[in-house]
Amino acid sequence: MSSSNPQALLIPLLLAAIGALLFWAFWSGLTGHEGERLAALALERVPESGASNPVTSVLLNFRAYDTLLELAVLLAALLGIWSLGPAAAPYQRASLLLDSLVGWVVPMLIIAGGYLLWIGGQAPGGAFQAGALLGAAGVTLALSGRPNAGLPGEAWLRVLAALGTLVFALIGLTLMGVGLGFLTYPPALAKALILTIETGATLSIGATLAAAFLGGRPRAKRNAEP
Amino acid sequence: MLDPLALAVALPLLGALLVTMLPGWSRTLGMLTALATTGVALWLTVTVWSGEGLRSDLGGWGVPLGIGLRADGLAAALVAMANLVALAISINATGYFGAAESSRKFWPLWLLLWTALNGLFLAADLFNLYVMLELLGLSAAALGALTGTREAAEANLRYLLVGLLGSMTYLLGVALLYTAYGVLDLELVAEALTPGPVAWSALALMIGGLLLKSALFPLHFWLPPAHANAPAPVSAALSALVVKAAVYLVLRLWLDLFDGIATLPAAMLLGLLGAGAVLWGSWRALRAERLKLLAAYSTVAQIGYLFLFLPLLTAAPDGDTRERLLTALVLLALTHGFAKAGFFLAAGLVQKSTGHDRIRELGGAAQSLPAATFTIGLAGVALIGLPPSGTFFAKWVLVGQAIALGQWWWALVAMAGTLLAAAYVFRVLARAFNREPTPKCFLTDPRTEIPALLLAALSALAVGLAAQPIAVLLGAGV
Amino acid sequence: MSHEILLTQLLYGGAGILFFLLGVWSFISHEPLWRKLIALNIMGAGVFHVLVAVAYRGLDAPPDPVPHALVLTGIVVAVSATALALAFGRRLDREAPEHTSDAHGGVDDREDGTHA
Amino acid sequence: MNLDPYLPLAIVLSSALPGVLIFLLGEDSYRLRTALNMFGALLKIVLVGWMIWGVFHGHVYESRLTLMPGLELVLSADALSVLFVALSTVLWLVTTIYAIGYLEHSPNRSRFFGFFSLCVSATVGIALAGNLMTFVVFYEILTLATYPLVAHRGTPDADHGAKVYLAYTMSGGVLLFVGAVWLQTLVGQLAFTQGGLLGAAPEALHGQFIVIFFLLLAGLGVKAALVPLHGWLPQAMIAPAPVSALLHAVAVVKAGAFGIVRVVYDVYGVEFAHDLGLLTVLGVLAATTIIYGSIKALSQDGLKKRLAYSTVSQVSYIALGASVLGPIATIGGLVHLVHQGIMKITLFFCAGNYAETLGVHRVSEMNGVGRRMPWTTLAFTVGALGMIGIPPVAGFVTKWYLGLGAASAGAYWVIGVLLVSSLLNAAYFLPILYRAWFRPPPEHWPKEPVLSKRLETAPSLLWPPVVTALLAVIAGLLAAAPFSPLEWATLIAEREYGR
Repeated sequence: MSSSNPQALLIPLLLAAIGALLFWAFWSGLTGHEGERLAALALERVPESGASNPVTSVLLNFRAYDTLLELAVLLAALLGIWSLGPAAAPYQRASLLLDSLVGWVVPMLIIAGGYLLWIGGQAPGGAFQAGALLGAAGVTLALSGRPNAGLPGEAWLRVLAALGTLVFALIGLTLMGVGLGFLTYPPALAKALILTIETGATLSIGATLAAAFLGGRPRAKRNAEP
Repeated sequence: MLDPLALAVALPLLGALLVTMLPGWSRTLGMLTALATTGVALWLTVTVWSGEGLRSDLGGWGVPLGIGLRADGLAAALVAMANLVALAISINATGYFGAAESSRKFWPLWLLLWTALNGLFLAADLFNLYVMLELLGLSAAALGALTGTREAAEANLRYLLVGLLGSMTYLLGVALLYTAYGVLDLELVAEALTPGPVAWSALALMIGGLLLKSALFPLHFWLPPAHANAPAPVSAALSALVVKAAVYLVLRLWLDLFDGIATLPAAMLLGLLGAGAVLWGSWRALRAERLKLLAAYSTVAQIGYLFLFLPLLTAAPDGDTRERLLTALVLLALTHGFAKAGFFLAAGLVQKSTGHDRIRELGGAAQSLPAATFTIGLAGVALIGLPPSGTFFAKWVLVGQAIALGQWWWALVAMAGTLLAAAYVFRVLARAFNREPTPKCFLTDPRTEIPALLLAALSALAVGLAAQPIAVLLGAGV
Repeated sequence: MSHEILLTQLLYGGAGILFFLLGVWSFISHEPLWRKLIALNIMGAGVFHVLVAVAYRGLDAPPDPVPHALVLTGIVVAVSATALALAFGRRLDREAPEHTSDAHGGVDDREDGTHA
Repeated sequence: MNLDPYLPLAIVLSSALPGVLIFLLGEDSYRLRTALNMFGALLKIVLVGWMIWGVFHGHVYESRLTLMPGLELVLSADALSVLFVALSTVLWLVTTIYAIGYLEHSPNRSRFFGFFSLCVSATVGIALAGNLMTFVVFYEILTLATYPLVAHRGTPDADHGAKVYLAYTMSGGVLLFVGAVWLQTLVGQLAFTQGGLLGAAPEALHGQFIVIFFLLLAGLGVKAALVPLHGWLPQAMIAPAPVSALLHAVAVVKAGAFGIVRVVYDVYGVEFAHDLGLLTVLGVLAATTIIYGSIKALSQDGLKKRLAYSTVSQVSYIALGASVLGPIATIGGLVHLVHQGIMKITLFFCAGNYAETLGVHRVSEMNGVGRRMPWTTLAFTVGALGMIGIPPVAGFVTKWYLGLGAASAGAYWVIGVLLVSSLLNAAYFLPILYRAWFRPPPEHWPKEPVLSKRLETAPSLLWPPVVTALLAVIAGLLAAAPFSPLEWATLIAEREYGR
């Protein structure tokens, strides 16, 4: 980066000017707004949503459609990664000490993930946090030399990766089919449906993140891991 | 109670999930999904055409808490075009990819892309649009790299990054709008929006981000390599539909959200960039050595035409003039969608049968593939703007209104673009006339040729003459 | 609206805008892929900052859950995009550029604008 | 059910649909292709006959498709369009027969005949166009449909000729397009109206009208080969003979001339155009073209090139007729639309016959062809004498009316132009006739395939020129009979001048 280039000076100056404008806009947006935005409305309707954690209510009920498609984005990324070539060479098998540590950490991560999934209904937590922990478990396994990061072979991995989105979409379509409208949960079933969707999503997110970390097409042969 | 809006998004998504899980069945399941989705899309269009705008509140919460989907005439017109083109691309792909490994990679990503397209055209929520843009961008970049060459990977990585830059910029605009107005539904924001720093910043950020994605000159640099190096069916989708989706959003925001905020000088600026795109894109198409690169630069130019309409739309008084301009604009967009998809599919055929697509060496190939050559010819008619293609009538309105509104310079640009387009199209077609032996039959591989030919024929012969129903569709709805 | 809230929002959101612009600057002035990718993630973080700032309603009121949900969605989307981009980068690293086979396709493609 | 609104459309489709089907045929389906061609051509003749009868009896035929408010495609039949439609329909039939024989063993016949049919459909569309936009639509389709015919042979020369053709016609098309759109923004939809429709417009617009007239004239002049826009025509000679025949006699050149007539009479109105001073410009251009084309023709040794420059010259008689105010000159110009077509197509058929039968392409090779091919040469002689304007061939009628009209309008310089051009016509045609009839034939012709056992050449090559030559004589001899081209042109002129 040569600083003698006039561009090198011009761009920061320009960006600074834009920054000032944006800040002005942000300030006037904050001060000019009288109401509550969506907060009050959302908080008020949380009890009907089937989850007592407001963020979960928004994610899996009020704006569930966004979340459904976000899972699709995740799947698209994984499919894209697979289409770009085979996975990287596996890491060297970990030493005995590290290996036994991994044997400890991975079950802990899985249990923690399960806890986050369950608690998401009432407190911060939920499918994404839980899925991230499962993914982390996979990453740990991969780093310690398991070539498949604890994931099943391609056929089952495909099912696992698509499962969460599939459950989500099928529930949405079924609700439309019975006349309630796409993704419109009946209040009585909302809690159960949300939990079902979150469970599927957690598994898929975990599997997808771990598979993405491997960085390529899964191996054809099934390589079961303990 | 079936909801065509939700189905148009959910069906291709469901198909994508199924073909992900059952890759061995991908062609069958993929084609079934394609047929069902197109059916739903046409049902949706006919419903809007017959006078009801469609709107549905997902989750039953209603705005502003929930997310809405809606279809007015503009959305329905593009949905119909996109789904017909996507169906043709699907049929072509069954032949193009065959049962090879690449077919397994193609189908799930392709159906996800389709999901994103329908979702984007029907979205009524500003943040949901961001998610759709990302789904579109990711699946498009992954599809574009399916050829497996290094050039393709390089070009599509650039495409992915530029797309991300565009959508991040767009998202900051959405964040500002939420800060000031506290809602995300497009119509609600539009009602509340008043001129001021927030509106101007959001306009600049959102439109700017989308311009990057719609490859408006001089932000087009990523498009030609990405579109030219993808597998032909994917190139067709990228050029005909994906870029069009971004342009649609620009238009949607310009007309619905920022109506009254977007000033004439701003529109003039976009028109100017459009003019640059027409001239520069056509010129580069004329100089391109490869058929697919020619088609890609032609897309840059054709996108430019769409932006020539913005200063006219902004300057036009409400009512009749505006409606005619909008009809012409949509006519142009639809025609280009059909034409460019047909063109790319035919180019793919040529490339497959000769092993390359260098224009100078095409000679015999062009003559021995009459169906592909005809496809390129018909699509060429639409790209140049010869009658009876929709482009011709669209340009008729464009030039007429440019003169009537005192902005005659756009007419000059449009005419120069026409001549350049004629030059680059006939540069290819001239290769079809030589002393090679006569081909025995018109079709050589019906499954790949017929979809391409039908798309091109639609663009050159049908869309333009169907201007009136399209005008009715646009006048209907919300 | 109390001053404490506005000030917090401005500071936090202002920092977000700063992040965003730093990201933009880094994106346009650095060529290597991984720098662009980090730049994009910083831009994203900036936007998420703004949203989180908007959600803040003081210490004694629960925050607006909608921007929080948007941020969560945004993070997953950004992670997906980053993962795909990294896979692209790995694909490119795996083989050195071929100069031999299809020379003019490449040259023609690159002519206007690898600088972006 | 009233079928009248569908008749103009049916006339256009009667050649367009067979054309599309022909594209899809395999190269070897000779019989099916010929059957489709003949079916289309005959059906068109029947339909046109029906239309002539109807128009004469005052029926209104109009097909209309609305695209947007103020943007309509209209096909309708008035006396002028019927004149052109009838000409192209009859000559298409003859040319199709000729082309089937001419191309019997050449490659890519499906492509050729497909575009051939589209070309005629476009011409008929031009003739029937009921407003300026429809005219432009078919005018551009004509460009598109003729390009592959010019490029058909696939040689480098053909490629070059086609490119030149395209460059001229596309540029002209763009000018025409801008002119038409501009005019429409000023005065609304431009339905062709007898007597014109601009005369009533406010005077402030007159300046723009003049500019627009030049735009339109430039666009139409390209196809009509007005000097200096004629450069493509000699280059396009590279096309096969039936194409040349079609381009010169029926389709392209005639479409340009017909367009000029439409614009002068039915858009501007001849009197209004005269008031604006536009007729003088048109007249000077036409006269220049007539003289220039004739002079260039003198020095051409290639037979088809000489005929091409002759076309440049002869077609401008039509524009010349339009540029002189007064019904008699109008009649002369309009009737030449038909007469030039019949005579020029005869000449091109004959040129094709010499080339196919004897390998003769140049005037200098034509010594004694009359003895070897008497019927063809007789037909050629009739065509050539007609071009010079010798009675009783049809060309005489044209020149007579043009001269009379010029005299009655006081435009005596036109008579001078006619005289000079007739002398030049004689100077480049008579030597050919002399060589053909009176010089001894060479011992060997450049090539001599056996095309027929009894006749001088293949029957499908021989009959078309004989028939068209006969038509040229009949049109001259029976000029006063009802339904003759002259009578029809008189009918049009009466309606244009509102008498």
